[in-house]
Amino acid sequence: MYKKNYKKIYNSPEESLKDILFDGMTIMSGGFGLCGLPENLILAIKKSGVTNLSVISNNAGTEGFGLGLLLETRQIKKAISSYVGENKLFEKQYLSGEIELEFNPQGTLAERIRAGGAGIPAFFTATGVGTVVSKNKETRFFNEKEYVMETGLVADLAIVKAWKGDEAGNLVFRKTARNFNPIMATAGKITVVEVEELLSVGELDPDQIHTPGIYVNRIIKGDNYSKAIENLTVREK
Amino acid sequence: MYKKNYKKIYNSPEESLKDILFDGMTIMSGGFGLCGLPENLILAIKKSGVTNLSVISNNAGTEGFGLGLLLETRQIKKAISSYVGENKLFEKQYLSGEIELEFNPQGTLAERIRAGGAGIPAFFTATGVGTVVSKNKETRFFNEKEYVMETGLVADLAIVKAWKGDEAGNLVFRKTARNFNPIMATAGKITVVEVEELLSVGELDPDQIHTPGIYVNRIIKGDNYSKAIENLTVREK
Amino acid sequence: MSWDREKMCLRASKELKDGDYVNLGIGMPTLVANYISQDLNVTLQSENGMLGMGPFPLKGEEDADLINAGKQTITSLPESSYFSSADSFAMIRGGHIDLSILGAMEVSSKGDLANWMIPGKMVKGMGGAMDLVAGVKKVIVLMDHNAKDGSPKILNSCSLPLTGKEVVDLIITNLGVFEINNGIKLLEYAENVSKEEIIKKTGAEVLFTN
Amino acid sequence: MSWDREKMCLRASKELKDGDYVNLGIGMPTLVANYISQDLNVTLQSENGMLGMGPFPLKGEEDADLINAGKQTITSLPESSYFSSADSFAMIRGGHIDLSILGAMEVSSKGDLANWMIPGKMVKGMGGAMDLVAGVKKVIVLMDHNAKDGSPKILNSCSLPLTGKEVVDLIITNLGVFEINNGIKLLEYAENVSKEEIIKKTGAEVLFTN
Repeated sequence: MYKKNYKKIYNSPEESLKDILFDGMTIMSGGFGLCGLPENLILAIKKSGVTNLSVISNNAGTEGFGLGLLLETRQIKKAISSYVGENKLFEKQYLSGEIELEFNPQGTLAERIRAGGAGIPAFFTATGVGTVVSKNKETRFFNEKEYVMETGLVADLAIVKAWKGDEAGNLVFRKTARNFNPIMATAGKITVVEVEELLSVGELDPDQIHTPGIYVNRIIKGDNYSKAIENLTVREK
Repeated sequence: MYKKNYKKIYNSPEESLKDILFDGMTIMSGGFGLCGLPENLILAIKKSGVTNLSVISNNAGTEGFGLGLLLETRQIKKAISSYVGENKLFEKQYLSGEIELEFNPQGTLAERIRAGGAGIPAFFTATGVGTVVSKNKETRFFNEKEYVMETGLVADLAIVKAWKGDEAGNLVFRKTARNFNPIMATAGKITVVEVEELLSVGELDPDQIHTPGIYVNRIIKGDNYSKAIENLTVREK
Repeated sequence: MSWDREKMCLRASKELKDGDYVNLGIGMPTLVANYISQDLNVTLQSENGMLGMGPFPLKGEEDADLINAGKQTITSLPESSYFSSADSFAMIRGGHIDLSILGAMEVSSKGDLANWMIPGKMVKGMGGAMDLVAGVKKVIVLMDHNAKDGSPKILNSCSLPLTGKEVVDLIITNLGVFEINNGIKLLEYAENVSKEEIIKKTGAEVLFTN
Repeated sequence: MSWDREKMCLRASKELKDGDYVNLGIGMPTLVANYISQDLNVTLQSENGMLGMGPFPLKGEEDADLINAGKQTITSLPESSYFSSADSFAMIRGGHIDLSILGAMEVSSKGDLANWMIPGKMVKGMGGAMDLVAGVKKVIVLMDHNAKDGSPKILNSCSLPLTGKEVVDLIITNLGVFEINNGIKLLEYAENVSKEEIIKKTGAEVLFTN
């Protein structure tokens, strides 16, 4: 009998977050567009009313979906993203000065998060050299090519959506819903995960785990996934 | 019918290497100790007689196994490794000045290889600060902690051992035989892989591929794996 | 006359070689996929974390967990693989993608590219474009030769904020194919396009060898 | 009297807390695994790429693809996961491992650690030790209080090349348990060990509060 208690399973999104949210905190949220979003955890953050959030996420959701929900309630003070073009409400709040925005190239954003989780405070990349992105940043030549120094990113909380997870916190993602989720899982001081299927240990193949349980502090089984499609495109037979 | 020709499959280790070996080249070799070694490719390199090699590998093999084979024939000029304690022949050649040695902390070695493959020329790490490892290297404080700058590593050739691979070069590794193999696959100007099982495309689950085929230039089915155990340790029932 | 969109895409598809790994940008570049020769083995990368992108799904077969970088529903192929955003951009930044085809607002004769923001208008963000132009081995711009108001998009220097500096290798427009290599050189005329038309419609000096 | 190896390992095991992720070094630290209370949920990491390390295999059940960082054959557990060396050290460097227990040749009163080379002797390499001491949240040294020739291993400053600077939090020896925090403080005496014996056998000033 295998009866270790990992103490990672929570019964609801609200319960999994209630003692760790605070005004002014930094939250990383997985997802690309509306794909692979921690829908239930975002809803719980909305309900909590926590405010002045700095949010690190590739996109800002759309109106009524994803982080768009936290824009409606004006809970976001600052966003670090690579693309927010799908959200008119974001545009409005940005132009009126209600919200602060830091654009990172998508690969630089991903690598900053990966570096934050991996204990690397800074790295050099060619991305953004000669553009506004490298303005006021250190640049340096390696092998006669110019690179800009970028820093690692960590957050007070990372919210992550996985496909399957087990009691030990081991995670598996599905298709392109993987995106930023596994790296954000490594860069949260606390990482809370929602999964579609919650399994017992031993049900996942150890060779096939995308995120080892060490990165997961809390896990819930999510419900009622809307899995909205932003840009439905089909072909004729 | 799915009939793309990836032109990656070679019939023998010798054939897969013959037009890409040259004296003085840098070769990365996967494996940790004797676990996950590209045994057939190492043998083919030995047979080729190519010499003055710089070899990047966590260990130097043992006598008669792994890179130890290339020490016997004095094909190695320089090694970048984290630990070579298992090999007396290495010790002898090092003390007699026949071979040059650069020690890297194991995690720094792994990250340098990952950085090389990921287009990152340099990064900062706390590993080795205040030791000989950081001597003559730039150090810098981030958030009041000191870090040393390390550079990315690439090689003319990476030789890799995987468990399963398909015609498109997608790879899956087995247990702790994974180790340095997937990162080295990304850091070779040319990457040649040997697998225990060579599959058709579609036989691997796209969610479960450890190394996408883009990193694999050539692939062979390996034979006669010795899979030697360096330190057999058992428990009583 | 000049080339229509279909001919531009067809011409762009001729830049793909057997065995290439290719990233196609949003908009017209995405359409290039439809013109790739069946004889070529070309693998499409999508920077949100996929290699081996298949066609759009049939109606009713779409999967919300399977989208491309333009957030369009797509399908997989037998050789597909999925990976994280960090692994995807390690692939891009590390120079493993052979070719990227992108749209542009402006390109300079030095290969500077501007395609992500217009000052004074809402900034949507650069997404993965800066990483692609900095990391991919060969960068091709596929665009109309002139803006809607007729102003040239190929210039001595870009007036808009850059996406990348000295990154473009080739420009394919409705007027022809241009190489960037110490200045802009015409490689190929579109149908019924004259040297004079190109000179008139280009904001930078063009080298003609034929 | 003092503690024998078994008692030292037992004492070291008491530093493990429920839910801890732990890396045990080669040699005596590896043995600590045998003393972990069954009531605790402790997960062992092996830096060659495994989380959830199980016991050594039964004879005949060994698997050449499944070894620990000491190259010993091991087994997996239901919750195990495997990953690459880069991912393993990202875990270590990123501060995700709670505790590391290692052997040492010398430890200084500032927490400097020397355990990887002796000048003039063959250098085997530091392996993962430098990464572990730099990255793991809490570093415990488990070692004999004195070298075989009787010389002290706890010193004002190390004479051997360092593995890490100001990295050790706690030292467990056959004579007792010592905390490093602005100097060395005795936390606990081993059986029948006196203050005088510790003073005599230690090469640095020790603060005693009892």
